[in-house]
Amino acid sequence: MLLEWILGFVFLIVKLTIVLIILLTVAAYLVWVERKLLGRIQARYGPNRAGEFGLLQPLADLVKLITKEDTVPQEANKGIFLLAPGVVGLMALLIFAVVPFGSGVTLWGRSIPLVITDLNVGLLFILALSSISVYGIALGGWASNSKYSLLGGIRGAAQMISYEVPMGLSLVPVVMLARSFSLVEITNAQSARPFIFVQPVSFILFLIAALAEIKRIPFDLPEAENELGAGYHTEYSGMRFGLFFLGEYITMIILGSLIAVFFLGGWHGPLLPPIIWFLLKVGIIVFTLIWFRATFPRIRYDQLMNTGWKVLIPIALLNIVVTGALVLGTS
Amino acid sequence: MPKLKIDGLEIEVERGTKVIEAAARLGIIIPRFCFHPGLGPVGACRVCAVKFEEGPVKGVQMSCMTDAQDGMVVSTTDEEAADFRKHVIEWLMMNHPHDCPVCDEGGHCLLQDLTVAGGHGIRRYLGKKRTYNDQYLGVFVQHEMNRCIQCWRCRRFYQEFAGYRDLGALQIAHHTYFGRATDGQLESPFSGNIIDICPTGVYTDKPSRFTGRRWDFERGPSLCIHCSLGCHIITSARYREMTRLEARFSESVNGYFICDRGRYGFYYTNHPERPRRARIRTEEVSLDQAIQTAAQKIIQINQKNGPKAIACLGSARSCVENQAMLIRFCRVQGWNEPTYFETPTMAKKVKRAVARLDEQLAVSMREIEKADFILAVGADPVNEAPMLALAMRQAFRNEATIVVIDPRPVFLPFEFEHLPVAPDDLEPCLTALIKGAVHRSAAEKMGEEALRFYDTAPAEYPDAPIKNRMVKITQKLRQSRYPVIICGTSIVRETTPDVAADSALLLRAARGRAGLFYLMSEANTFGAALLSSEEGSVMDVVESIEKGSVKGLMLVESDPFRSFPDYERLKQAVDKLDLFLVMDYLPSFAARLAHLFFPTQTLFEMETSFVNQEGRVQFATSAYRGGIPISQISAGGHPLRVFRRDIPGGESQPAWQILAKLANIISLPGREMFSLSKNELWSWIAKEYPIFANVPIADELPDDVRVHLAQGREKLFPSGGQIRSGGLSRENSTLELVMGDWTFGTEELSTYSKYLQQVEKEPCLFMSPKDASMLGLKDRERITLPLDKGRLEMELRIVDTMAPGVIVMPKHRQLAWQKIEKWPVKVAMGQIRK
Amino acid sequence: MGTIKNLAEGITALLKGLATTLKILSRKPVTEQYPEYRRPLPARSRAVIVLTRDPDGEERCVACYLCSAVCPVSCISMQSAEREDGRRYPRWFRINFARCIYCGLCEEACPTLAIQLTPNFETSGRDILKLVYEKEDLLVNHGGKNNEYNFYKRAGVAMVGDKGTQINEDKPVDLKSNLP
Amino acid sequence: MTLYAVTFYVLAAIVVLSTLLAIIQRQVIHAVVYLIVSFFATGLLFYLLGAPFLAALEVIIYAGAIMVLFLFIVMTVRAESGEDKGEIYQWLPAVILGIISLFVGGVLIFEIPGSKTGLSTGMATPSAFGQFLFKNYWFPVEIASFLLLIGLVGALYLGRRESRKGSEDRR
Repeated sequence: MLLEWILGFVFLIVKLTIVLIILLTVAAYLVWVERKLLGRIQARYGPNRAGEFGLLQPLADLVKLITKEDTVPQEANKGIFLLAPGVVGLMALLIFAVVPFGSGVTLWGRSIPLVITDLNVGLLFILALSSISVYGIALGGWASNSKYSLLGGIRGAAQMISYEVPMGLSLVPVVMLARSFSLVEITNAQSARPFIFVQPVSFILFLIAALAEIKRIPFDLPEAENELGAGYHTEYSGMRFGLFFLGEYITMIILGSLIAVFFLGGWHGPLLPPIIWFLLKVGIIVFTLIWFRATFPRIRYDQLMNTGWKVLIPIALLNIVVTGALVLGTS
Repeated sequence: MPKLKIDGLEIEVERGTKVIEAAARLGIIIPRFCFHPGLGPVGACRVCAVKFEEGPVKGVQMSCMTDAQDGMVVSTTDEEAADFRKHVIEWLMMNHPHDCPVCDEGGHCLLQDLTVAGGHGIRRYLGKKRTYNDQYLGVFVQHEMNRCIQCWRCRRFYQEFAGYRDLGALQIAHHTYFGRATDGQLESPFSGNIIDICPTGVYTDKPSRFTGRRWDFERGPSLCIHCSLGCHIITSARYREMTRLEARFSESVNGYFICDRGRYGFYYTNHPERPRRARIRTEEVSLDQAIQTAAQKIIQINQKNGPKAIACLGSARSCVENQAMLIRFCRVQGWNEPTYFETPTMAKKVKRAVARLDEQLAVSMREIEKADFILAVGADPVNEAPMLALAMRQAFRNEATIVVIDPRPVFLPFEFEHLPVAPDDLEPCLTALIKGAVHRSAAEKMGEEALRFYDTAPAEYPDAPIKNRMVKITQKLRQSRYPVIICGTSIVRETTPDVAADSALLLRAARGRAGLFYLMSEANTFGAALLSSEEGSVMDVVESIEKGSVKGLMLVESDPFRSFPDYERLKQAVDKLDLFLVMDYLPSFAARLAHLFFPTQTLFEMETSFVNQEGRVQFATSAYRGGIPISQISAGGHPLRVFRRDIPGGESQPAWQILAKLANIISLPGREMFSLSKNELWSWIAKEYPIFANVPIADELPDDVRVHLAQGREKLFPSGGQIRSGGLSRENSTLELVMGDWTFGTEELSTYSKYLQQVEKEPCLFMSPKDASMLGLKDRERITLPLDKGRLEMELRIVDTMAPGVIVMPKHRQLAWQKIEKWPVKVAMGQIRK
Repeated sequence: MGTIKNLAEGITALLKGLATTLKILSRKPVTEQYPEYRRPLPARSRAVIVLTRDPDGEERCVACYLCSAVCPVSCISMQSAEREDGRRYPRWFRINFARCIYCGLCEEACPTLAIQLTPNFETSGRDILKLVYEKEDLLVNHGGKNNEYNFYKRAGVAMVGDKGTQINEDKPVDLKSNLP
Repeated sequence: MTLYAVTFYVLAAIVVLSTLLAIIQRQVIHAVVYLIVSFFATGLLFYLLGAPFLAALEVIIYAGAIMVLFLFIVMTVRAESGEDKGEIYQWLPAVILGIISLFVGGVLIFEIPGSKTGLSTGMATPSAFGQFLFKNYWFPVEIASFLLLIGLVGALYLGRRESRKGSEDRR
């Protein structure tokens, strides 16, 4: 009994470590991929100096970020200023705990699920953590004692709580169809047919709301370079800035994973091994995000708020009602 | 008064005003090259053409040659006139070389400005250019004749205004050349002004040659402190180095010009040996450390020997702030008042002069120019205060009679009557003249004392040749409407300032209007006399040191080794001191001997004020921050590439601030604390000396204010009944030694200037032909002169324009004359040998 | 009806944009790889400043201060002085390239063609003081863009020859004669 | 004491402490941060006690939405912390009330027999929770949602009037 427990614990730690390392590496290389892709879309090369094809660029960036001076502005609220980037990075990493990236493998007679923990309220967990990560931005912006940061922080807080609502609501039909909050259950519910075909409206709503939630172009108003410097992280430097940066790219991967899990059927797919399918789907979504960034201009603040409250929420509510009716009718 | 209209603006001017001046008064500056407000019009350059639209004159005319008349309507912007001016500039530029990059005038060149303003950007004339060879004009002026546009300003200043002949116009027409007959140093001590007035770069400043452009200089209005007149100047500094000095217009002091002593005397500020760091004996320390040490020493001496054991010497070259703070310092410490004068005689003379100068009698140099009779007593203007000579020359040009009563061989750049009498005979000679010209009734009107003065004055001067010449002079004086008495204070007797003032009063009573103008020895002698209440002198201090009652001596910007007559005695006295504290900016002898030395700031580095000899409080701004010049630090190479927060050698502070800091450390609890604010110091001055109360110190650069001891407080005619008859009592066996000034080589600050050192002449002894023939000496022989403590060797000059019974010698830098026990010095005739 | 039309239009616009960017993704980049390929710069391009010499091999600069006056960032400083033979020259001349914006105004202001900008722009370094060039670093051994020009041949001052011997000059006026 | 109990007490201590700190902080933002921590720990307590759904809701609604609004307002009005240290009598009522509740709590825990009996932890799954809520309490839920609707409409109405009065821009 005790041995079993210890073994389980060891497996968990190993699994955590592997996932964490892979996640961080992928996030770091995602930066490289994004810069490379953006470069090519603009008929440039992108990073190509550090190593072959600039492959060592993430390493160079890391060294640079770590060795840079960590400045704290005068009159800044020091404690909160130092805390905020941690919140962002931590919340992003924690969300990945409930994302299933495979059906599970059998090793030495033990069945190991390819998810760190299959929480029965996994979906709610994700929503909860994403709502907590608002604080990283809002507090970071406030504590910098800079008008750009403060404006960025306020914009970030407003935008994130506004879009949390349509994001949550757009997932309700998914939960209705899967009849579970567990991400594994939701994936399994799509083994035959991914939800994107059943719930295209939900998919589009989620995509838009989630884009706004992770503050990527065209919804990057909290950092809007040409208006606010760098928004909430204007005053950050060195590895603290790096944490914000890391958080952003991890959330990109998470967004890819979540869309894969909620709408694209997770690891399910013919011929190829499940984990490859999963990575493929994530990759497509991430590419799309970068593609969007290369294509779309930033939208205006009032447009952002109007879209959120007056378009997305009503459509999401309508979608719930229709789905509910259909589910009731068919059962 | 004619009333005319220029560019639509109406103005009324005095008769005789030129149109160009009338326009200037309206703020319309008509282009000009030859016209200069100090020199007047000549109509040589033709660039001031304007269009006369209505009135007695019509068409395009020269505005500098046309008197303003009633009903004139003038347009300066008229197309025809503008076109005319434009062409004139093009003609003037035809032969002008393209050497602006290597010309020092570039950047403040009138010709450059007007060429650009006239739009003449490209030369159309492609023919050959006229050239001239240049001349060597001495140490001060660089000649580059190619640039000349024949405006005649230099000649008109040099010959007409200043009265020297060696620079003028040569050749004719198209070939007119301005220069000397042969190469050589310009003779006039006002030669630097041709640099200022030349509208282009024919004459440029040689000492500051190639040091920078006008726009790079830190410039500021300042004052000249090389004599007591206090001329107004503009300073230029760059890279922590004073590079150049120019005249600043002043309505009542110097007009548009200054002398060469003032222009090139400032190099003491950049002197390579100028002490820039505080010292304890020979060890350089920080200023604060030195102040701490000094405070401890002072407290020690005060506790051991009492507060009277420390004496302070100020100087008449220090600004009002330094002098006042020193007095305040001594009063708070309970010490004796500081001393400003070498001998009791000098102190008394200056104090009498200051006491006698009042608002009605005092005249400025501009008023001297308007006088029609000038009587100078014991004054040698070219040597003592050169700009006064120029003012007197302007009076001469206005047909004034000028009489100089002085034993020295006085030279002035114009015709004048020189009455060479011995120092003792100055007063009898003066009063005899006055008595001859003033009727007794005038004295009667003024009261009993005046009458006593009138009656004791000798009726005539006993010496026959002088007596005969005085007859004509007396007649002239009787006819004059505005006589001015100029009285020196250096070689005259104690009572002479009073006699001069009394004479001026009498003259005023008789003529209705008269002026009085004292000459003093140093820039702030007047201020020192006003501020100090005791009549102590260096002589008294030296005696106290010898007696042992004074143990510490503090010198504030003073070098008694230069002026005290007995060098050996002073040196022995200083060696006896427990504490010898010196604050100065000069590498003086006293500074070298100092136990504790504090570097102070020169006038160019601080905001200061000085009181000139007519009681005019004048102000100077700081030109630059101070510190060792970059050129001295980098030894000619490029500036050092080091980052540092402080200025190298920038520790110097105004002496009064060092004094304030010192006082605040010494001060016992309960005593007054000094602030480092200039305004606070001035409010103290105004409180203690009510005549300073109306000095507008809060302004950035306040206007001059005249301060005079209130009239009526002094007893008038105190010299009544004391005037000796003179002339007869002379002993024939001795000669009196009179020590005077020379333009270059005797004034303390300017002797540190390397350029003035190049032009100063060898010191020599002047003797009258009568005495020389009695001694059997010939001109230009080297002789030895016996003094109380040794002998001096120098050249002898026999001059017939000086008084017999007197020998004259300059207090020259190159002459170790400080071997005298006591003034006045009588030299036994037989002892002067070859 | 309008709303749906607007919506359709909006969506097409977005898709069009996406298509455009996707198309460009396949294109070859136009970037030139700098240290491997150095593009030949025109002679008049503005980078590092030099001080040239006149045909006699003397330094052209007469330290007239025009370049330092016109410099909008005040990166030029100098001290002019007089050589023993009377030639005006900069005793020291310093350009702070850490401050210079390579605007070329100094070259335009220079009356003697001394100061010239060259196409050499590769001066970056780690020590900022190494970007402060002294006269020794700035002086070159040629006349730059105009090898022929000699200021003193035209200036009218006696430097490279006596008065009246330079280009377009008459013989000096003879003071001893009244003949025209 | 089991791991379970240890977790409980740690969480409980965090809740109490952070709430206390939230009360006594002078800097408003700091108070908000402590309150968030308190909510987060409360959520974890719910999870520990077998109500994961409630836990998630606690975090999402209280920590994630309400406190963000607080923070939002504090940031926009830029409320500065008062420099003056409050007088002691201002604390007096709070201290007295605190002591009384501590006393009552103590009595409750140590003297009331109900606190001694074991409490079974039922796993409140989301569906069970939903079934329970909407089957037993559908009416109060409806009333509450109706109230919220009224509030929403009211807010909308006030907001609209405000913007109409303003200017011509059609936001």
